[in-house]
Amino acid sequence: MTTERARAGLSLAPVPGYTGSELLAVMSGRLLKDGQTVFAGVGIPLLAAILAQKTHAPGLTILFEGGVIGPFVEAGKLPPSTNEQRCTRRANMLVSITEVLLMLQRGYVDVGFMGGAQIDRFGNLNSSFIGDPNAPKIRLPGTGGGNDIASLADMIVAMKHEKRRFVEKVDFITSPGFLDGGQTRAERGLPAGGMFRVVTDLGILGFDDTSRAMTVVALHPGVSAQDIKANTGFDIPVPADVPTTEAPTPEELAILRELDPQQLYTA
Amino acid sequence: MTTERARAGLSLAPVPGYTGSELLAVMSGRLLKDGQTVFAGVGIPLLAAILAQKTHAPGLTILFEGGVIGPFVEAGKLPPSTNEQRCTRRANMLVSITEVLLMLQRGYVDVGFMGGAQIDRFGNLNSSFIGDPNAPKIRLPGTGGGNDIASLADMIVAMKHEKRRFVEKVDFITSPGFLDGGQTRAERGLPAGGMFRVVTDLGILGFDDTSRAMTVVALHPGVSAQDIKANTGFDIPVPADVPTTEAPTPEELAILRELDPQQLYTA
Amino acid sequence: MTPLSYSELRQRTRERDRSLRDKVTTLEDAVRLVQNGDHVAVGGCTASRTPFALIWALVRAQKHDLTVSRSIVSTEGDIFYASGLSRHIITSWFSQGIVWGVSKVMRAYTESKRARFEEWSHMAMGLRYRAGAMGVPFMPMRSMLGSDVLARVSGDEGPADAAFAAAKTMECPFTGETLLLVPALNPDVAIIHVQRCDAYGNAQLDGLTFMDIDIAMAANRVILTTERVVSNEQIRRHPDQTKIGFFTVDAVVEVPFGSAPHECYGLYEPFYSHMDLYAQMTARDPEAGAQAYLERFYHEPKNWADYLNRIGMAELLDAQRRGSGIYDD
Amino acid sequence: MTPLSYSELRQRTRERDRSLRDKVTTLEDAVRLVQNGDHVAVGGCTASRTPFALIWALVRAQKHDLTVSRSIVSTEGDIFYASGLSRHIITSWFSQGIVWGVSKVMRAYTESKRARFEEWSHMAMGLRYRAGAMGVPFMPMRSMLGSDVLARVSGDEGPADAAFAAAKTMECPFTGETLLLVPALNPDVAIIHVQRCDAYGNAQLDGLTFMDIDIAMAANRVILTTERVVSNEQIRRHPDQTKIGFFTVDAVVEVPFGSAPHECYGLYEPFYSHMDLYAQMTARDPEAGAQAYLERFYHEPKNWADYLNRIGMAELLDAQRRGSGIYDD
Repeated sequence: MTTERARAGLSLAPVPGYTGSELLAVMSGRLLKDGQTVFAGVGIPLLAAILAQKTHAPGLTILFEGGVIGPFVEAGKLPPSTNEQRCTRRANMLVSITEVLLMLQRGYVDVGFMGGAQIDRFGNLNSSFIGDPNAPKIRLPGTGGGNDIASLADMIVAMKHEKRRFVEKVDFITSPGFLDGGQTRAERGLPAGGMFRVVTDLGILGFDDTSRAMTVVALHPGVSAQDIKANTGFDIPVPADVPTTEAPTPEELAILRELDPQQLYTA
Repeated sequence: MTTERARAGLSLAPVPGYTGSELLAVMSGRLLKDGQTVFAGVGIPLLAAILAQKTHAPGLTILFEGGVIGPFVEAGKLPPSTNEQRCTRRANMLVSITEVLLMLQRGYVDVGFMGGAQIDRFGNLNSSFIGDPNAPKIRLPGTGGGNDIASLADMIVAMKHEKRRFVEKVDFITSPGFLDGGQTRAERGLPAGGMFRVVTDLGILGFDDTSRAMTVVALHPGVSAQDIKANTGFDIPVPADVPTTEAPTPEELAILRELDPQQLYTA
Repeated sequence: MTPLSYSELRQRTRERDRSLRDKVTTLEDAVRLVQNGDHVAVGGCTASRTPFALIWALVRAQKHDLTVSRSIVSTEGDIFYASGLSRHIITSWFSQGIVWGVSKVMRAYTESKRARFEEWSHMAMGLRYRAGAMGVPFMPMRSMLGSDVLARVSGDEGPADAAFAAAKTMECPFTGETLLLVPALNPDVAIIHVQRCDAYGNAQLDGLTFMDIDIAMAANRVILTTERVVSNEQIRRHPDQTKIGFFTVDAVVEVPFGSAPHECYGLYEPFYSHMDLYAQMTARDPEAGAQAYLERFYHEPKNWADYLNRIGMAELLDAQRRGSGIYDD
Repeated sequence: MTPLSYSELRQRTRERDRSLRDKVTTLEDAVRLVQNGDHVAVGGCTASRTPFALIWALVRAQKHDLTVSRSIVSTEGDIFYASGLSRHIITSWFSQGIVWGVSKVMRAYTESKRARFEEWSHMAMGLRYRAGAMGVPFMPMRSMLGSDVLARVSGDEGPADAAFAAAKTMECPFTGETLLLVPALNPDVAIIHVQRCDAYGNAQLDGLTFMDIDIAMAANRVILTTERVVSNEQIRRHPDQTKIGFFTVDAVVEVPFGSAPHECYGLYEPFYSHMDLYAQMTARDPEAGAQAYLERFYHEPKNWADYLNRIGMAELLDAQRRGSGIYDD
């Protein structure tokens, strides 16, 4: 790891700024801890997980839905999904899809990490229907493993902060957050896991321990409480003393840009 | 197969007679049909299955409890149980124990074929306790896969015909036959499988279609109805027109003796 | 798609010839094992080991009214809808792939209610096949609970899927916990593409196996397409590498590049330029684009080699170069 | 042995260090992971891949009051009883092996009620581990129904096992059929012997895997003994050959001939002469014979090499010659 970090450091170029996607990847990567096992989707989650591996969490174990345990993704060869052979490079173990998803159920996964199309006050995610599910405006691709991951692991979600995405109630609960808040998640048969953090291009969001409603944990540099409120489709409390995150470092950005030189996921 | 049969034929020696175990192996082997899949225990069942492969059923598929599908056992190298590497020689597939037993449940197995320590009128088998299970005279080794096989496949049982083994009611139902007879097997949750034949050194036994009580299907050469009755611990009907089986042929005996030259199972 | 009764499941299996015999045949013959109205389970996942040669033959044989299930559905789902092979797909995720965005063909057919996309969680799909493979009517699980995915398949919300077998919650008799029971899938036919198998159908799979092992055990008939038919002697040398057993298999067809333009682990990666071409062709007018694609790549080719030729030699060589690279380290 | 509540199962797993780290240690250190009173699941089956080196170290460390479970129990069951390691074994079959007849040591301890042999069907054992591996409290199945094996574990007959978790029948909500639900086993510790693994615990198994993969997933701690520790580089070259993943493993001990006198697939067959010797030693006075055997082969040896030396070099070479013969064809 040290060598790879040094190598990334060597290719360090002046960093004029960063894209919103780069910000998401950096901020969410920092939430991962060394020694954890993280179930990662492609795109920002995967970039963030590799970034964490190459910085503060060299012992992070990545899992992919296709059945991949502990891979090392090669710079410039990001997989198009979590189900192709590119995902398996230098993995420790390959298992069936059912087995890797059962690792969530067995409790072997610390963190689930995915993107989101639509989220609501209680952290419920929708990736199935925009509009009425019986007469949808858009039929989206659906859950994949999203429902399983969100049902069984502590969740980090990375997504763009837009009013149309942060809604009072999602059109369809594809992946459960805290459902109707309070104890409703456990009451309906999901005693484990739950939303931990939502990382956006504006800040880092958490959930109140009792009501389970979304709150603001931190603002990104240059973002105001008003910016968050204006881009959220429901009333979201911002504590008076809310901290500000540390801006992405040149080292972090250099690693990301080496990983995704064509900016497939970080444009 | 043809070559192997020819090879067995070449080693054909004058056959002065045969042991009871050889008789069991020949008679039960003849019950197997080409193209069937048979779950076989070691000892007589395995010998009988290989004999069938080398004579009338070259396309017989043998399964072993250790997780072995379609092996070819080498003459003189009979395995000591169905869970060692000797069982796997030239197999088509190895799977876990649970998977091979689940093949029974899925319905992929035509015939289960095992030995028996104690059997009763309705074909229930005991391999767990002699005497009161709570204060047994002998604690036997137990079911192994016997219960699963007898619950889920059509059964052939090969055993010595003795009064103490053929009892009115077994001390303990390890592997279910027709339970209390009639429809009781299906009523208690076992709609599939059931006893087909019990092959002994005296004859071949079956079960009445309605009452599910044991009957005599055939007598071996030189055996009388009275012999059967005298060696059975319950009243067993012998039809007046009961046929006699054809004695083991020199070819069958030669194959058996080549397979088990040390007479581990055929003494 | 309610689970079969045990007696029906056993009866169907008993009627099959499960013996060790040569099953090598042609694509044209193999598709005769698929009846209109059948439930067809598709092996592989997303753009990996999709049995495209068999799907191509099904389209050309003008099969219809199939119910299709798969772990995750990519472009072959569009083909199923657009060709009329199927108007009902059961899966957890359906689109060409994340980098190409939401499938416009899927949207066109489902939003107009001319086709159904029945959505289960990915683990639920896996456990439904597994229950079928194990010969039990359900598997217990701990996800989907509380979500609208469950509500929709359970028929509590929305009439669209109400007629279909619901997953059912139960209170665990051991722990008192709430569990979800998902019903077994026992497909009429499974179509699976593998790297190699013998003439009897003993298949070795390299790399990712997805849900294929359970699908083969669950199905009532299995058609294997394979990059290469190898000898039974070779299989028997490493019986612990056999992942799909001959006893489940009804037909074996040797088809090189049988999952093109998707990948086959260790042999070729996805044909990305062709995948882009497909996305372009279906971008503006998805239905007309899909029909034009079917005409050019499904109906016009003289044979499978001609199909590959239309995809292009340079593309094939590049996919193969990238594919075998997984073993370079 | 009732199933754990889901929150307890998750809590136990959360407390473990599941990261990729070097876990190589000694037999003496590894047995510290086993607490008196633990439920220990034993890998392998009958006379195959029995983790004898670890059991040998447990005896020498004078552990006691273990509950032991295994698919099928052979001579190691006698050792568990006679050494005092365990007085409660859960399995489907218990004796040295068919050719040696009923275990006289097992009979002596169980018939005098000084030890329990809790009998489940073989598939039930497999599905109980599998439920544990899957994180659900039970698996549904279709055998054991109607038999006294079920009645006995369900406590309907005989007081001996009445205190223990029963398997429960249910009416299937989909088909109305009667099914048996067998409760999950989540052993405190699994002990498994493998042909090779890396320092992190990524294990490759050759030949028969028995129930080991499910046992490793179900257990709360896993101790691997291995014939050889190989590099992580070698494991990563064929990740589809890893059968037990590092994340389940807590200790790795390299022990050549670690399942002697039982076999290790592809490396050595059972040490038959020694197995005969054991049968002779326990034939007349089973208890005294077993104690004499323990003294000579468990307590007196200076180390594992000395144990092997007492079994005998010629015997070892012969077992190895026969064992590697499986690959001669």
